[in-house]
Amino acid sequence: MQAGIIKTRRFGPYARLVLKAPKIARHARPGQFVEILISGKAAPFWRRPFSICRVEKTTLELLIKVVGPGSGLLAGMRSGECVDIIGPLGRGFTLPGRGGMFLVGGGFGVAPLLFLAERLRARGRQVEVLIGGRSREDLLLRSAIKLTGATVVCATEDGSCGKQGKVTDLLIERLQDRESGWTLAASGPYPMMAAVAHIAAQYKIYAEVCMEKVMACGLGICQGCMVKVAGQYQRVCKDGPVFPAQAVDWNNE
Amino acid sequence: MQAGIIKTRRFGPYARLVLKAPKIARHARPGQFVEILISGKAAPFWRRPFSICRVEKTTLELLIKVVGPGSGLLAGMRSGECVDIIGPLGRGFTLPGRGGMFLVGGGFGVAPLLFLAERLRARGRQVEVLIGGRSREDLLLRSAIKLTGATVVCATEDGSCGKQGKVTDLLIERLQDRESGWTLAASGPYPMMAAVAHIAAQYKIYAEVCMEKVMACGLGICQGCMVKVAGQYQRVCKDGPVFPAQAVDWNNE
Amino acid sequence: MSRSRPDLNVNIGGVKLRNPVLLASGTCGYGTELLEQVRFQSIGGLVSKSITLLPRKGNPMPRVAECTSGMLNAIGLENVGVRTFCDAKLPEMRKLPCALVANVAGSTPEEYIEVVEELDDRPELAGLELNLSCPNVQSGGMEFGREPGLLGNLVAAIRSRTRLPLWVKLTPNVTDIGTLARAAEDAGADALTVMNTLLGMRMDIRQRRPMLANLTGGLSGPAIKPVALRMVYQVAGAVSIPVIGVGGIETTEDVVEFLLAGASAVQIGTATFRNPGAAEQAAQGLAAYLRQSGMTGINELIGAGRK
Amino acid sequence: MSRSRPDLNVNIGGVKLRNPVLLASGTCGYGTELLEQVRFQSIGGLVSKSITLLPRKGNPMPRVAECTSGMLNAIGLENVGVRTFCDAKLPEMRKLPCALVANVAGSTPEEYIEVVEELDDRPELAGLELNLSCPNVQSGGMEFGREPGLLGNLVAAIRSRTRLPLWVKLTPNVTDIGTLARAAEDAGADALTVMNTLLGMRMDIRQRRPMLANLTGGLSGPAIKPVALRMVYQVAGAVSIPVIGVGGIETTEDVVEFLLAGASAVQIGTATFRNPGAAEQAAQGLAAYLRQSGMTGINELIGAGRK
Ligand SMILES: Cc1cc2nc3c(=O)[nH]c(=O)nc-3n(C[C@H](O)[C@H](O)[C@H](O)COP(=O)(O)OP(=O)(O)OC[C@H]3O[C@@H](n4cnc5c(N)ncnc54)[C@H](O)[C@@H]3O)c2cc1C
Ligand SMILES: Cc1cc2nc3c(=O)[nH]c(=O)nc-3n(C[C@H](O)[C@H](O)[C@H](O)COP(=O)(O)OP(=O)(O)OC[C@H]3O[C@@H](n4cnc5c(N)ncnc54)[C@H](O)[C@@H]3O)c2cc1C
Ligand SMILES: Cc1cc2nc3c(=O)[nH]c(=O)nc-3n(C[C@H](O)[C@H](O)[C@H](O)COP(=O)(O)O)c2cc1C
Ligand SMILES: Cc1cc2nc3c(=O)[nH]c(=O)nc-3n(C[C@H](O)[C@H](O)[C@H](O)COP(=O)(O)O)c2cc1C
Ligand code: FES
Ligand code: FES
Repeated sequence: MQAGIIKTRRFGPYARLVLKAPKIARHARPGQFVEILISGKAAPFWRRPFSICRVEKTTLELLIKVVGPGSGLLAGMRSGECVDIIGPLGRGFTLPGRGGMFLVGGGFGVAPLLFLAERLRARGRQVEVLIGGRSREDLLLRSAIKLTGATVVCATEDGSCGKQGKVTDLLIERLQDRESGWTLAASGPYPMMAAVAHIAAQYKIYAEVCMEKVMACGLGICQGCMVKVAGQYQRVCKDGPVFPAQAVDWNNE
Repeated sequence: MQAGIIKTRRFGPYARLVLKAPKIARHARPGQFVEILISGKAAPFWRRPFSICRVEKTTLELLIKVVGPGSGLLAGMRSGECVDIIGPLGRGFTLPGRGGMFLVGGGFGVAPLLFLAERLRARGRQVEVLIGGRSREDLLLRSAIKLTGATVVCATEDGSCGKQGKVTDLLIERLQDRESGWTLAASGPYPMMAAVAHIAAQYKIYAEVCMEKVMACGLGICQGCMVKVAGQYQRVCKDGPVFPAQAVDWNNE
Repeated sequence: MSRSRPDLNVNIGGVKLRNPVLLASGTCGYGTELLEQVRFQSIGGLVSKSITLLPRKGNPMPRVAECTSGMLNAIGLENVGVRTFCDAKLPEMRKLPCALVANVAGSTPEEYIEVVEELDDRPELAGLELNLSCPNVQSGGMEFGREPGLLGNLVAAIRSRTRLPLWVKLTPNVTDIGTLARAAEDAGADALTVMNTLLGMRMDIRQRRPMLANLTGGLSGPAIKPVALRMVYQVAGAVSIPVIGVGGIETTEDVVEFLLAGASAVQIGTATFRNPGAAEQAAQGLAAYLRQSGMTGINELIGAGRK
Repeated sequence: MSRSRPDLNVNIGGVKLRNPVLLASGTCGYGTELLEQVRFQSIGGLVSKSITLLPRKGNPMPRVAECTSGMLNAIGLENVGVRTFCDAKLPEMRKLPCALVANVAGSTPEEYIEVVEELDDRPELAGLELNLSCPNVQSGGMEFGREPGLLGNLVAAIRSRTRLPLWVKLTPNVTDIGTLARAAEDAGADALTVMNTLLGMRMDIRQRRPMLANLTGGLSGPAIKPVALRMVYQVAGAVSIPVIGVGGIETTEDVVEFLLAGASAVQIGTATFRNPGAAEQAAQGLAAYLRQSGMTGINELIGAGRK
């Protein structure tokens, strides 16, 4: 499907793109992603997966971190241009029937958490978002998340914003005096999610994580994006990207 | 080498590009060409050859006909963008020591003739340019060539401009009452050049033609662009593209 | 426009297809995964991923690597096994409105035969394709695919065990594909699928080790198209049974090239990953190409480029 | 930056190179054509186009066809013949400030031997490379390149006729390149060049005939890189003489992949057509990569990705 870019914003190594994609916007759920076929000089062969970061009636927002040729070309696109996009793909986060939710994110991993926070707040749920990173610039989407009415707490390793330390330290603090019925969703770098999974198990809170793997198809047909979950290989693109944190084999992914 | 595009003009299936390329401009001779590495979506693998159409101090002009993906991408480029270009390549037309010159062209084949006319006029030579095509729109660069001080005569098959008929009819007319010492240069579709070669032989006038072949390297190293000249394969890109018309084996190119 | 619709029907060794464009094994799962992406009524058929006797977990990760105009895979024949395929997958697949071909793999002739016998009476299936050429498993049929004697014996043994049309899929990683093609034909193959992937490799220059856990993998995608086309040309010249072309096909133009070279049908593999609509678009485009060329049917095109 | 320059010198079976990046046979002419485009003092060396006993006119046109991320060629060993090569070309080539290797082809063992004997006493040459693998001529060595016995005999016969280091260039169009590599090593080859082009084809869908007059041609360019890398990995594991990697190399990253896989040097072929500076840029980039990786010399990289 072709989707027109209607707004772009570039900041540092990141870009935010708003796309007109009514069909995807209608069906999207937090944690799902899209696959974009990028074109241009030195464009990669495969499509590239990006989490859906926000949805309005007919539009879709993405948060892109430039890490290589594909993300670089995409982040450099201008409004008015079109992208070839497929989605929504994969299984999103479980929206809890009751209770509040902790969302723990880092880097571009906060992208699906913004979408999740919006949906939860729309249902009147309490949401506490914990964002971590090395430094202030790594804490993305803070104000957008705050606008949803969620509480946002930050941790940076260099202390430039919020508490000095790791987001997992924050999480432990918050878990100690939480109300019952809360659940947890995490999305970010692998070590962060592994640590969150460990903490969630300790504190006996149900947690889900949004996994990431290089994807050749994104459609569940190539079997190239496997992670070990509940003792067997599952496809991140189709069976995930969201999995119960406890089921993921963190040592032997 | 990177060359910046400083001016573009698009008309119908054609485009004219002016590039800043001081080194190429300094050395270029009429009949020589450049090889451009085109990038973008569905960009071709090989470079693409284009005749040098005009040269000013530090700039270079090309006339591009859109016939496929490479020429299409190139013709769509905007001023301010850069192209990867190599040149000048190949051997150009012989500039006669004395006498005037007939230049016979068709389609984008007139590109090198504009450059040739300019150089000849700068030396004070008489130049008569005969341009042929199916219809008015196929007669390119007429006014630019006129500005050099050359005489321009046209023929169109549908009679929409100039004489109705073929450019070779014009040529025969002109050859019948030519002054001695004149030579001839032709550049255009293969059948036109073959006919011109035939006529030149009949009328015993020295003629050169600018040949065209698909080129993998343009540098004389792949031996993929051969034409039969004087009984043996020669490289269009290095031994040509300009060859004596009589030497080309028109039946078994 | 006013001309009648060109006839795209082909019969590939007993498998009747409404048009000659199929989805290739291992690149369309069991078909059902693609229900939202592919209009199956617009393509000729699909070939299931390779089915083995027992379920297989496949190779360790990483299993795929991106290349220039292509990719490597070393999936390692991960599949549900023939029992689950028959019980759970086929009943779902029969809803797909196109011809269904099951691809069969094994480590021993006995295993192939057992799988084929299980599949033989399944009414959903229009035919079988033997994968004698998977480069990514220790005993995934590569030996059978490289040695004419072994290949002939295996195909003959299977031929006598099934009423279903039998396609044999050949590996390109051989010196002389013609001999192998003839061995398959002589042993009773009804059609030949040419080709599987080219054995390749990539290195991770940061971690300084092969990108794939399996070290090597199979190269697919547009990069391999000229090799596949040459192999199809060779095989079509060596046998008189139909040839199904596979390798790097993405567009109508690619399909036409393969038909001109002598293929009677084609399979679209990796292209589906980039463009899930590739197969149906190629089939539509083919009809348009025939119309524009003033041809009434696909048969006028098959082999028309052979000299 | 303050670190000392990493050592890029390699010795490839007796051919000393200032860095491991050469220009490949058939893609740099006799070198002199590229004087304006290539700074020869920045590359390790060049391999001449294949030289035969008598001048050859090559194949009819068309001889080249463009492909996705690559090209086909069927030049057919057009060259000036060994006599003119010695009399006219070599004296020109000696001005090029890099190692010169002459590539030799023939239709019969006798022809190979005669050419090699002519070249043996030329002081300009650092070594010889045998092309046993040209896919584009009727008897261009393809048989020698595909059959270990023939290959061994030919290499042994030549080995005894020349004092020059002898590289043997292998074809990828075989089932088992390891056996051929060992046959060449056993017969006295000093190094192996891996690989020549993959046999391929393209169809002209407008004219409905093969694009090349020769019907098939050799596929080169980035499309074949994963196959070449795999072959290098296999051959480097099968022999103990140095391996020179060729196939689809365009950038420093590509060179690093080949060195990690076990190549001791590389050749740049088709990339030169798109970017005449590719080889010198890759050599420069290699020095930078070594510095960044904290390596003092190229030897730390060679084979470092093998498991
Ligand atoms: C489900 C999912 C959701 C994602 N959401 C986001 C997001 O919202 N914002 C964002 O910036 N990034 C997201 N990513 C990561 C993003 O897909 C990669 O950064 C991008 O594909 C890199 O492509 P490249 O060509 O720029 O870099 P490359 O040079 O190709 O790769 C750089 C790194 O990115 C990773 N990568 C490469 N290709 C893929 C691929 N096909 N799939 C996954 N990872 C790959 C590799 O680990 C590699 O080390 C997501 C990935 C997944 C799997
Ligand atoms: C010496 C020379 C000078 C030329 N000067 C001009 C010029 O001034 N203006 C102009 O518009 N065109 C010129 N051409 C032709 C131009 O190079 C082709 O039109 C262009 O390469 C087509 O590329 P494409 O990708 O757009 O089309 P494609 O789809 O690749 O090809 C369309 C047609 O162009 C021809 N062609 C394709 N590739 C090449 C190639 N590498 N070399 C030569 N021909 C090719 C083929 O015959 C083909 O049928 C010249 C060609 C040569 C050899
Ligand atoms: C991810 C992947 C998995 C594959 N699995 C199988 C398989 O299970 N059985 C098989 O016969 N071929 C398999 N193939 C090979 C394809 O069917 C096809 O022969 C090959 O990819 C070349 O075609 P393409 O270039 O169109 O992809 C696989 C290919 C890919 C890319
Ligand atoms: C136009 C062309 C001509 C070639 N001629 C020869 C040749 O004469 N002898 C030879 O051994 N290899 C020849 N080759 C093969 C190259 O040396 C090289 O092995 C092959 O192209 C793969 O490398 P690449 O992908 O970097 O081009 C030729 C390749 C091309 C593209
Ligand atoms: S990316 Fe292909 S199955 Fe997940
Ligand atoms: S294009 Fe390569 S020699 Fe002319």
